[in-house]
Amino acid sequence: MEAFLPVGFLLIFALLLCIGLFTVKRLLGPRNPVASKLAVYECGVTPEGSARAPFKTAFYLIAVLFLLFDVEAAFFFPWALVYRQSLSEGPALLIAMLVYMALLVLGLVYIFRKDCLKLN
Amino acid sequence: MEAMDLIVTAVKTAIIYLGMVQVVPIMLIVERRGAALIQDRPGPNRVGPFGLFQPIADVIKMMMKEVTIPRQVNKALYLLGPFLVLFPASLVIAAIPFGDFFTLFDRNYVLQVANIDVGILYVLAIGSLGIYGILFGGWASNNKFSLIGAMRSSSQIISYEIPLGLAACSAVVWYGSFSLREMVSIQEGTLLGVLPNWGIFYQPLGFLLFFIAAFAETNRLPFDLPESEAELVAGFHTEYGAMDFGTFFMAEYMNMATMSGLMVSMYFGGWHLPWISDATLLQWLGSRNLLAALQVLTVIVKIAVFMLIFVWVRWTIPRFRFDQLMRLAWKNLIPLGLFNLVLTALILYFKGAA
Amino acid sequence: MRETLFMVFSLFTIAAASGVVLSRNPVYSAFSLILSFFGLSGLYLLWGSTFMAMIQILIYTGAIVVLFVFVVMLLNLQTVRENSPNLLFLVGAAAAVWLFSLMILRVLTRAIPNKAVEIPTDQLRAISKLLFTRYLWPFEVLSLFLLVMIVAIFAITRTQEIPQGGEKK
Amino acid sequence: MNFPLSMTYWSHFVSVAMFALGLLGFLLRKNTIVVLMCIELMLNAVNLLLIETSMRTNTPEGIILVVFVVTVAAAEVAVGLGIVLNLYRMKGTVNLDHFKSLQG
Repeated sequence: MEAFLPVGFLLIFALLLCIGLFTVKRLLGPRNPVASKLAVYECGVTPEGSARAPFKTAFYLIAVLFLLFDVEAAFFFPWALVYRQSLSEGPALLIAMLVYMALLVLGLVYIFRKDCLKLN
Repeated sequence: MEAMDLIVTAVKTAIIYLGMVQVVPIMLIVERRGAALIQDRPGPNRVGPFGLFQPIADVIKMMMKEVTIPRQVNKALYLLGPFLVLFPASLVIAAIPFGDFFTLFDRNYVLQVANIDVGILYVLAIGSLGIYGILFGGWASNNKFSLIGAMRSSSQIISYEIPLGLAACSAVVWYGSFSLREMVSIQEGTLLGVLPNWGIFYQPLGFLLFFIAAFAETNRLPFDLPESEAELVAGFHTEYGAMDFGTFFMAEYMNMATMSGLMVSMYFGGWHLPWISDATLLQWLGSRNLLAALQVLTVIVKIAVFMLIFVWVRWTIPRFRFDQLMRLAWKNLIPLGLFNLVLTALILYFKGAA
Repeated sequence: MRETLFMVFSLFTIAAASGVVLSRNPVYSAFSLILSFFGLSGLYLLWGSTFMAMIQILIYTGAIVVLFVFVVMLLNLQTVRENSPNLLFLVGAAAAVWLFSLMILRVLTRAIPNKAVEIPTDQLRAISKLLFTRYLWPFEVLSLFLLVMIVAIFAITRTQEIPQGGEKK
Repeated sequence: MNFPLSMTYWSHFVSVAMFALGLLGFLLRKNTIVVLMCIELMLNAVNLLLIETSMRTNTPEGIILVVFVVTVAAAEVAVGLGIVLNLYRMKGTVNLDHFKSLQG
């Protein structure tokens, strides 16, 4: 855990940079707010309706599939760490992973067959 | 840890961080001159010799611009947005090794911000936080272009995170370690006597996947959907001007540098010169610190090559459409990543069994 | 040093967690949730479990909260009107406070060794090995479970497409 | 008590406080999405306790259990939010008070 101490320094420096950029922007920039300057930018056309309106849920599917695959991929990592060391102990670890991955691939095939992401 | 160590570590961290921030002005001029070179036009050449002072002018312009906070925005999140992107981009550089170690007052210090034992996981984890700046910035702008841009951008980033992770996972299988430092040390020496012993020769498919995903993760062309000027004005940063806009770009360039650094460490031997081992170099140079300087130079040159490739690709390949982008990620890259993982495991197994 | 840092992260985590509960706007709730998970991963790090700290950021902060933020933004809800305190509200609050005091009393009265414990380094390889040997079957079932989830989610979201075509009645 | 209290103490305190906060939000909030977030808070409170015990007593089982909890949490959120989206399509709201069809 001591190895992470310098990351704390980095955190502080990054914070300083952010604060610095913020103040520089505030101090140097002129301020001359005019109504048309502060309006929503929609290429000069008067905006119609709020941007805060519900829209397509197709993005939700992408996020959900990402979540599930990310979880699966994250648990490949502990396996990857020990695999090389345990080569001498026979194919147990290899088979364990292949079964795990087969189920993952099955999920992927299901997605393609049902065309969840409208890929075709 | 003594006070002396703490001070040296802090100074080292500051130098590395400032060095990485310098990527931004350098890339400003390189990108513009590179674009001009490829498009057969002069490019910026008025400020200073060969236009070398152009970035300084650019930065001053950015800072002196008027700060507008549009009326409709959610102020707190709007102001926070750019920094939420810059912050993770700054933190990720901690894991990249720039060299073996240097000696100061008879003590050894690693040429890396932090020698993290779970380096690759750290990079993936912190790297995935960059998405929030885009999401919150785009949402807080309360603009249709911003919101759609933010949604598209984040869908793209999360989709390409999986191939990135799978490619990294295959590299972990090959090296048997999470630490980027250990990965680099394994890559010393030669392969079959002719090739440098670099990861690319063991993990060509993994490198390709990582390379493509890196472009998508940094929102560079051909994957710059979120910023597609023609249809979405400017995507998630439509309502951002002046230094806020500049901050998004700082983060993008820093992310590019980090991704290049990762590729160099994982696939291109890190601080090792091809064919020459560290021990031989140490004999020639005679000093540990001189060797460290040479190693840092090597890493910088390798990163610079990748940055040039980023610029080159930007002006060579046209942009993907959104559905093409998603199809590439889910139908091509993820199955390929899984295949690469199995392939690596099988090769290792039969190599070990034989 | 370690204890002080731990205290700072603890207070940060609790403050962020109360932000989740108290914010009116779900976007702020999601933002507080990110901060709270970040603080938690700091706590894991201080306990020496670097792997779990990274998994916490990678999965919770990097994926689960993304999903929350996506849904909040897709629905673009303005703040849902919270009911004014009624009987049920008071009973709920009382139950939570009662449970909290019960648990905190238990924590306070139990003799917790108030000294710096030896923090073992994360035996990451040993844990991974265990996960793929003794706990292999639960682990494989996990994969099956996620597969079922993929199918389930598709089943849920497919019904959504029906009203989408012809607009809502 | 000497001032920087032990990490064990703080872990228990944070865990209990987070669980109570999660429970409070779970019982009181009307926004279904926030209610799901509060469930996450409670799960994480338990995770912290598991990791604390696992690291303090040097038993890896706790961490393995956390791995399973994380996966289940991810799946729960995925399905839970899918249901919320569906409910929103049907009722046009995510306020819990409006979902009464099962109350009879």
